[in-house]
Amino acid sequence: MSVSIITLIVLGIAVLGFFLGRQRALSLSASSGKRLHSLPGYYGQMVFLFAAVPALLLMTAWLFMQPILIEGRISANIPDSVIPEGGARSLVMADVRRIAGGLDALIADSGMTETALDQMRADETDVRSQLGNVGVALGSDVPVQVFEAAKEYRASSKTGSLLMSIAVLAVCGLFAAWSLLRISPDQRARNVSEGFVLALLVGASLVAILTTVGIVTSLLFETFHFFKLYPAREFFFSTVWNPQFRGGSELGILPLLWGTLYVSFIALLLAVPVGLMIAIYLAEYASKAMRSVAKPAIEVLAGIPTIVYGLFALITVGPFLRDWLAQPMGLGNSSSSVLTAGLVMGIMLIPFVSSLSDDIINAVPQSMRDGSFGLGATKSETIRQVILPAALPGVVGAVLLAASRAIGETMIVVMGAGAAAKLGLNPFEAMTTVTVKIVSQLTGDTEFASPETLVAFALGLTLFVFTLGLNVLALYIVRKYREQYE
Amino acid sequence: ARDQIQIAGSSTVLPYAAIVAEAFGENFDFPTPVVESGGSGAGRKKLCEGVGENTIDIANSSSRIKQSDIDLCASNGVTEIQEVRIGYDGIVFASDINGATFAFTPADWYNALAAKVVKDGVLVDNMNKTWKDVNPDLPDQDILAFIPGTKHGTREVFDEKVIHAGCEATGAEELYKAAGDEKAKGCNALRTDGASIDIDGDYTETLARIDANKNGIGVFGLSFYQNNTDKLVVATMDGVVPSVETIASGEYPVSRPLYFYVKNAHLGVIPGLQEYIEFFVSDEIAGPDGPLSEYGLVSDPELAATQEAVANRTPMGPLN
Amino acid sequence: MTDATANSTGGTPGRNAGSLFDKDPRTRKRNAAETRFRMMGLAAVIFGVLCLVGLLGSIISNGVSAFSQTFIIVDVFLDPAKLDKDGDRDPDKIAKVTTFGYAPLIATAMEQAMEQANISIEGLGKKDAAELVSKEAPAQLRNYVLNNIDEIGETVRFKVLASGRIDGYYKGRVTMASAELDRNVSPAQLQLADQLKAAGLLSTGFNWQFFTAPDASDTRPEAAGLGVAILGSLYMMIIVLVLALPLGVAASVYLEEFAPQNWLTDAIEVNIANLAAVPSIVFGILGLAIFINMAGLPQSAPIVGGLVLTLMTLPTIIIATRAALKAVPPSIRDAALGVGASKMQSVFHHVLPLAAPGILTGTIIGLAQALGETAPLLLIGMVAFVREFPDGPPDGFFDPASALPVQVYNWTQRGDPAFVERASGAIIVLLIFLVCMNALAIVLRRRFERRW
Amino acid sequence: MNDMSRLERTVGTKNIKMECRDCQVYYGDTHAIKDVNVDIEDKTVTAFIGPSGCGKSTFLRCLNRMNDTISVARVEGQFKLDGEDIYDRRVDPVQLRAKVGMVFQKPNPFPKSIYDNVAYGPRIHGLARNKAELDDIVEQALRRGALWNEVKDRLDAPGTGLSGGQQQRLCIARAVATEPEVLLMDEPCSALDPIATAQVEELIDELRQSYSVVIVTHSMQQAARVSQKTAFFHLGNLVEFGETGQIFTNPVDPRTESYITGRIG
Amino acid sequence: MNDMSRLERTVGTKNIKMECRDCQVYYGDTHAIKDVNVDIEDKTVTAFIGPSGCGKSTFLRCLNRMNDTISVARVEGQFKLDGEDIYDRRVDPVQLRAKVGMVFQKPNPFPKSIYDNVAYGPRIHGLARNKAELDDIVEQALRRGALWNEVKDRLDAPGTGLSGGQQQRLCIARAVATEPEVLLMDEPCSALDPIATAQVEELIDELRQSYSVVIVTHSMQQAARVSQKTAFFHLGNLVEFGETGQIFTNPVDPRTESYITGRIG
Ligand SMILES: Nc1ncnc2c1ncn2[C@@H]1O[C@H](COP(=O)(O)OP(=O)(O)OP(=O)(O)O)[C@@H](O)[C@H]1O
Ligand SMILES: Nc1ncnc2c1ncn2[C@@H]1O[C@H](COP(=O)(O)OP(=O)(O)OP(=O)(O)O)[C@@H](O)[C@H]1O
Ligand SMILES: [Mg+2]
Ligand SMILES: [Mg+2]
Ligand SMILES: O=P([O-])([O-])[O-]
Repeated sequence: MSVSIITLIVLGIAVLGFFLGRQRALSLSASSGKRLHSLPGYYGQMVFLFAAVPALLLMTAWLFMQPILIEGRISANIPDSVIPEGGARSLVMADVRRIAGGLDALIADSGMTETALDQMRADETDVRSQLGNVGVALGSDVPVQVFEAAKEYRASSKTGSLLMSIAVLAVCGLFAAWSLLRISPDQRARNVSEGFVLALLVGASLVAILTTVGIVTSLLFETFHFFKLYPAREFFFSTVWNPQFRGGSELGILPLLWGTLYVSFIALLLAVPVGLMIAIYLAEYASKAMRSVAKPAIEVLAGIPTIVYGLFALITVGPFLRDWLAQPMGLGNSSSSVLTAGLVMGIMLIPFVSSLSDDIINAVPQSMRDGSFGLGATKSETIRQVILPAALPGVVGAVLLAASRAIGETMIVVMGAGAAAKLGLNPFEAMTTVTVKIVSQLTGDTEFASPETLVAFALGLTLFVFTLGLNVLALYIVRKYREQYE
Repeated sequence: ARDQIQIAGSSTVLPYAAIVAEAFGENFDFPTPVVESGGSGAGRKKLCEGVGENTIDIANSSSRIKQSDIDLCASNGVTEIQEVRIGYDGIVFASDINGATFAFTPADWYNALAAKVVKDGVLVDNMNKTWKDVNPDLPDQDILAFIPGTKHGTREVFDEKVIHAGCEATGAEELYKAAGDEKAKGCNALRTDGASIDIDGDYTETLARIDANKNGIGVFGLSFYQNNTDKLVVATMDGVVPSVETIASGEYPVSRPLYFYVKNAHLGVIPGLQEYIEFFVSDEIAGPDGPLSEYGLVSDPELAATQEAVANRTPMGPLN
Repeated sequence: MTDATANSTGGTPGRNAGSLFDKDPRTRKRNAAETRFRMMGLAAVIFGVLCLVGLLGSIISNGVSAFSQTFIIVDVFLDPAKLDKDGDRDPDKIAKVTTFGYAPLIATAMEQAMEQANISIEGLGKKDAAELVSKEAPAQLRNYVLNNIDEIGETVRFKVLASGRIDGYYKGRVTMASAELDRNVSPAQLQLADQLKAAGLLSTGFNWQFFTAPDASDTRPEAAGLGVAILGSLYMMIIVLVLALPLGVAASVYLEEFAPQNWLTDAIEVNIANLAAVPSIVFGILGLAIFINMAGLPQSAPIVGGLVLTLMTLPTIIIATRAALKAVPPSIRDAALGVGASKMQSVFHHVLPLAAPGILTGTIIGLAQALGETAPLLLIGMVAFVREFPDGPPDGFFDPASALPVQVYNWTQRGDPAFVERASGAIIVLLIFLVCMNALAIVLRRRFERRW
Repeated sequence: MNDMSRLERTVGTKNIKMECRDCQVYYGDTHAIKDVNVDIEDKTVTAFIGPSGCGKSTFLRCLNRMNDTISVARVEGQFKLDGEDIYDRRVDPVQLRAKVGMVFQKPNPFPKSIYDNVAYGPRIHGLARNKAELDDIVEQALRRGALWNEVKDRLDAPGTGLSGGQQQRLCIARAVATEPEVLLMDEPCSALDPIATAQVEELIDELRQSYSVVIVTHSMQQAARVSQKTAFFHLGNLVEFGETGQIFTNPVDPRTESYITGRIG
Repeated sequence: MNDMSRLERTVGTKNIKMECRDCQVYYGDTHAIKDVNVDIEDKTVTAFIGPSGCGKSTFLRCLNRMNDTISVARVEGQFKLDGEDIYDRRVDPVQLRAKVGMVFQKPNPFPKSIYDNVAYGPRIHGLARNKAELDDIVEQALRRGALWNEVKDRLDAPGTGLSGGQQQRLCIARAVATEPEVLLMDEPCSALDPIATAQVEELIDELRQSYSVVIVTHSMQQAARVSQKTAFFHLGNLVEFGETGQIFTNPVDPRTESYITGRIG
């Protein structure tokens, strides 16, 4: 039985269990005259969960373990002699798996019988061409031992699947029956099912933690390597970023960090006021029709690939700023500049601020507005002094999200601000950011185990810690100014 | 089980690899290989991650593999690697088609872009503003060069074959060495006042920048230039016009070999792998009249040796 | 006290005791401020819309041409001397003839076509004429022959792609002047194209292949399509939607409604906000380490891409959802609890529906971001040249595939300028994709939106 | 106190402050106010009474155009303040509302500190020249709202953390602080205990010296105590309008009579 | 009516339904309820009276653990329902609240239709087997809440579009529909006109036949009319608790006396 069929059967049993459980709860309550503790549906849900969850968990575990166990056993049986020099057992096992799969196809396509297969021998038949005929390509001819291993693999897998089907269905049935029998009117079915949901919710929020753990661990190892090759003091305190191919690079993070902050700052300087004003206008002033058009339209800005923004910065905004601002003011003649990248990125970030804030502003209860209007406040006074403070936590969340995006953005900076790491104040100069350098060092030509490549990991980890600090600060500030309505 | 070839690595080699993969898919019963880009370094790292189905089979590289990569490979059980040189990549200097034309020497480039230049026998900060300042024969045009960022292998070639050569030619190398800089590292220091701009992106970005700054001069691959002759005018180097022929003959100085590296352990396991590499280096494809050459790859004069090595699955020896 | 009130009324500047119709200076000032504020809002909206219109305008003006394509009609004689030297029609032997062997047939066919249509152009050789036809054509021929072996020896009419430059000529990208300078096309070839067009052998039509064909190499921009990329993006978005939305909402509900107020909750909260600031490429590093190296999932597969993008989108959805949940007034929760609803019921019956608009907004923005992201895919091998179509789901989730932003990214890097138009076309498709995806969310959001 | 207010009733000038003619209000299709004509006199307390849902709040909201904020609401008829049509195009509702203040039926303090809640109106109308003056205004308003003693130590605490009655008094204080010419109060004492109610009633009486006050109440006694004029609404109609004494002792309409002689709350 | 309720007062069984001992509530640092001991009898109406802000709502919310939802609130002491500690770890507050229903001081209808507002409780408690039964329950509840006639034609209209008093009655109907054993009502009649008030009082009297009702009110008359027991709170303390008749005619504590003999609202 295939996995999907088993899943379907388990779900079928679970759904059946749902109805039976509900039915049983109802009839028990009717016969005993006791009121049910929970809605009948909850008893059904409970049976459903008991039937489906353990069985599916078991199946997942089995699917995970079975190949490991079988392969362990079979690969131990393959003699070293058939493993080509420089090759690996795991590759031979890949062949085994491919042949085993091919044999299935062979039986399905060419109508070969199981017995014929049993007698088939690799040194007598041309397995490679036979399998080739059914669309399973092999890299080379098949040694006898490998072919036998493949047959055994196939057999074991089959037995394994059979056992699994039985075990899974048994668990499913047993748990379903047990939970069905356990039903009684005072059983707290709702609590059971809600407890289960709560566990799911907890699990979901753990994903975020696991992601962080994953990120930190995947960065930490290589970062460690980097610091073995390159002095940490230099990395953190040097003001020069100048990687070289043949070593001798100067890899100070400060100019990159500065560029990141500068570009993000300019981007937010555009995105936050504009985004907030859009949110306010759409939530408080605009007609329904306008809102329903403008809001999704502006959201499209968030979906335009950043490469388009990059080209826009490179071709339109950069030269424009250079010709109309930088050169007349004598501030330089670079067409890529912090300002270019910041402004264009700001445009991209507008929907992050506007759409999220708009929803939050819209959620402030009407009675707040009434209270303010009743005192003779104008709409703008109401918005600035009552609604925005009430919506502040959400708005701050939106701004933080926008800031986060700004920090993480690559393409716009590459094309708009250039790739030169510089510590400077002039917004018309080219600069670059941490993220850009992570990408470029990681995807470059340099050898992997050199500090020039590994620095990407150190940059990533440093940025991670840095933004963590900023976020802690933000949380602290939001906590302090948080206001709850009603 | 995986049944298509997985290739990763250099974005310089990518177009050639894609041409071959496409033709391979059309003419063989094997599926078309998947060719990732992501940089030579990353490709070699992936190649060396180990042996097995979820590791790649071939790494494209625009520079030669490094000892540290080989060590990494060895430590992950990847002991046999085939090195296949597919040809040469010419590196050209080009500017806007409507602008002036240039005839450069490496010394011009050194004097234009280096941080310090020789003046009256001593090294001084580079104050040259226009190309004319650098060399009276060049047009009176502001110096603005778009050169590959430090992530690119092209930059290495540029540093070595243009800047360093210029350093030597202008006598700056001597001065550096005299000042105690054994390897004349100072030669590679470029000015940071905006006359030289690093491009971390690709040639299309350089082209777009020249579009936005008409007096900029960019560094391109030969094939890229050949596809955009209506927008760019190419400069000569030491009086030689870059072309497939002048590069193959060695007249034009700025070029570099391109490679791919094959994980021998996957030969015979990944269907079509052997066929693919043989197809790649066959005369039909990589020869002087093949599609690769037509697209701008400089065909390797020693292709026959490569073909033989591939047929014999000869693993590469230690780096010399 | 009354007196004090009266005094302060009289004494306060700017207090209007007069007609409603005359505005005192202060009111006028406040009204001006109001108007200014309102205008600022309107200006902001207009600015946003203008940016959008500008960007869309440039994308569309660059990209619409990708949706049409020039074709050439040729009658090719399937020469047995070339295709089946032995004449025994053995499929295996015929299959040995590579596409290189088919190219001369097309050259000959072009020559004959010119003869028949009485076209002769000075300085135009046989090879030059053949260059009008895409390099994709031999493959098309070979496929046809292998499927119709008995037609060898006959003359078959093919509608083949014109080469990129010829196609560009009819889209205004290539002109006679530029052809002078272009080493890939000559004015003579363009003249030939014009004459073929006059003879009805060259035509321009809607480019269905753009949606169905896979990517093509740099030498055949005219054959490059988005088929694999569309499938790959679709698969990834399915995975992202199915995983990120429930996970994100569940996590937010837990954190906002159930989690005890303690340092652990704070840690999770900060942590999620921080994840939003992690550069997307770092998610790629994570994906490579966890999903490919540890879990052993295949390279270049939508499943890995989907998982990585899910992790990347989660913070956005969680932050938006939490903000929306926070905005639901506590009295609603009280009301539900007061009639004996459990916390879970109050959340799922009342709070979540009221927070739905915010949740949907977060989802829209998160998905938009995920749909357009390239950097994380770089490390898990999806930024690749992929020509094989993935299978149908769920098996196809594990097959190599590309994605729309990857295709855009790849095409913008190609040397041949014809790819610029393709890239813009791909962006248009991506945006259409996005709009379709959002339309549903927007409709839902409008249904849930209400003030209380 | 009762006697006193009776006495004063005759003292007030009989200037008409607000004049409403043929007023109609619709909520979508529901006709919530039908043909109402009411004159609100200056320096007078007018009470609106009537069964729940009869349209008192709706009508009250017409008087300072608060219905503008309800999208489904449509108002017709003539409303004049000092002889000027308040629904005239030229009228700025903001200016109107500064003159015609309002206390809402459901207490709706802002999510700000108690101080900021009260200082909000004076700030936007520029009633204080400096911080000291503002402090003074806030204190006076809170005193008049009979809340000062309870909150003087926690002016920085959020207004939303107060008890129901405290919130209601806060809203009264907030409205009083802006010194409107007409004060509309929608059941200002519904959540108040007798003592606080008495204080608010005293405040109303005090306000009447200079302004005009309209109060919606369900308590007949309260109407009788504080108002000089009473309007009785029923199902959207104004059934009877006249001197409070007359309405309570000698109603013309049988509906009025049956309402006020019903059980008394 | 007054006489009647006096009469019935002696009829009720004297079972103790809820027992509260040494109760303390803190909001952060504020000590809002101090050492309160109250027994709530079955089939009895208990009235909580006291000045605004004295802690009536706070104490009421303790009785069905609604204070759990205020993060700064901390409750101490013993609260027993039918002899079982309701703050016990094993107690499911949900089940408790299904038994001890609540009407809040500020009307808080769900932003749903009127029908769904009332049907919500019965739905989650599974009180109706089918649509017809549910319709019936909703109708009965709305009738008992004295709202049926006003809304029967617009059951699908949103509950938030009702007048203040209608919303309050809607919330009463919503609470009644779930048939709690104890019903806590925080000023249920504050926004109601006399007639509606009378109807709600009738309802309370009717509920008393089977359940126990706790009502917070500012109207002494109302307390006297509907309750059998009265508790007087002052500044967080329970000053006096006893038979309503005794409290109103013969209060022991001088504070009680001064409160109930103050001006009557
Ligand atoms: N959420 C809260 N946070 C802080 N303090 C509160 C909160 N709720 C109430 N209080 C304070 O606790 C005290 C008691 O409040 P409670 O709401 O119980 O009064 P009450 O007797 O119901 O008054 P009212 O009749 O005005 O409704 C008041 O001083 C109030 O300010
Ligand atoms: N926003 C609204 N949308 C639709 N109908 C409404 C709205 N507000 C009020 N109504 C209806 O209009 C009528 C009058 O309502 P109004 O609020 O004026 O009554 P009221 O006299 O203030 O009653 P109460 O004393 O209960 O507050 C009622 O039937 C009510 O249901
Ligand atoms: Mg009202
Ligand atoms: Mg209260
Ligand atoms: O991508 P490259 O390694 O060739 O620069």
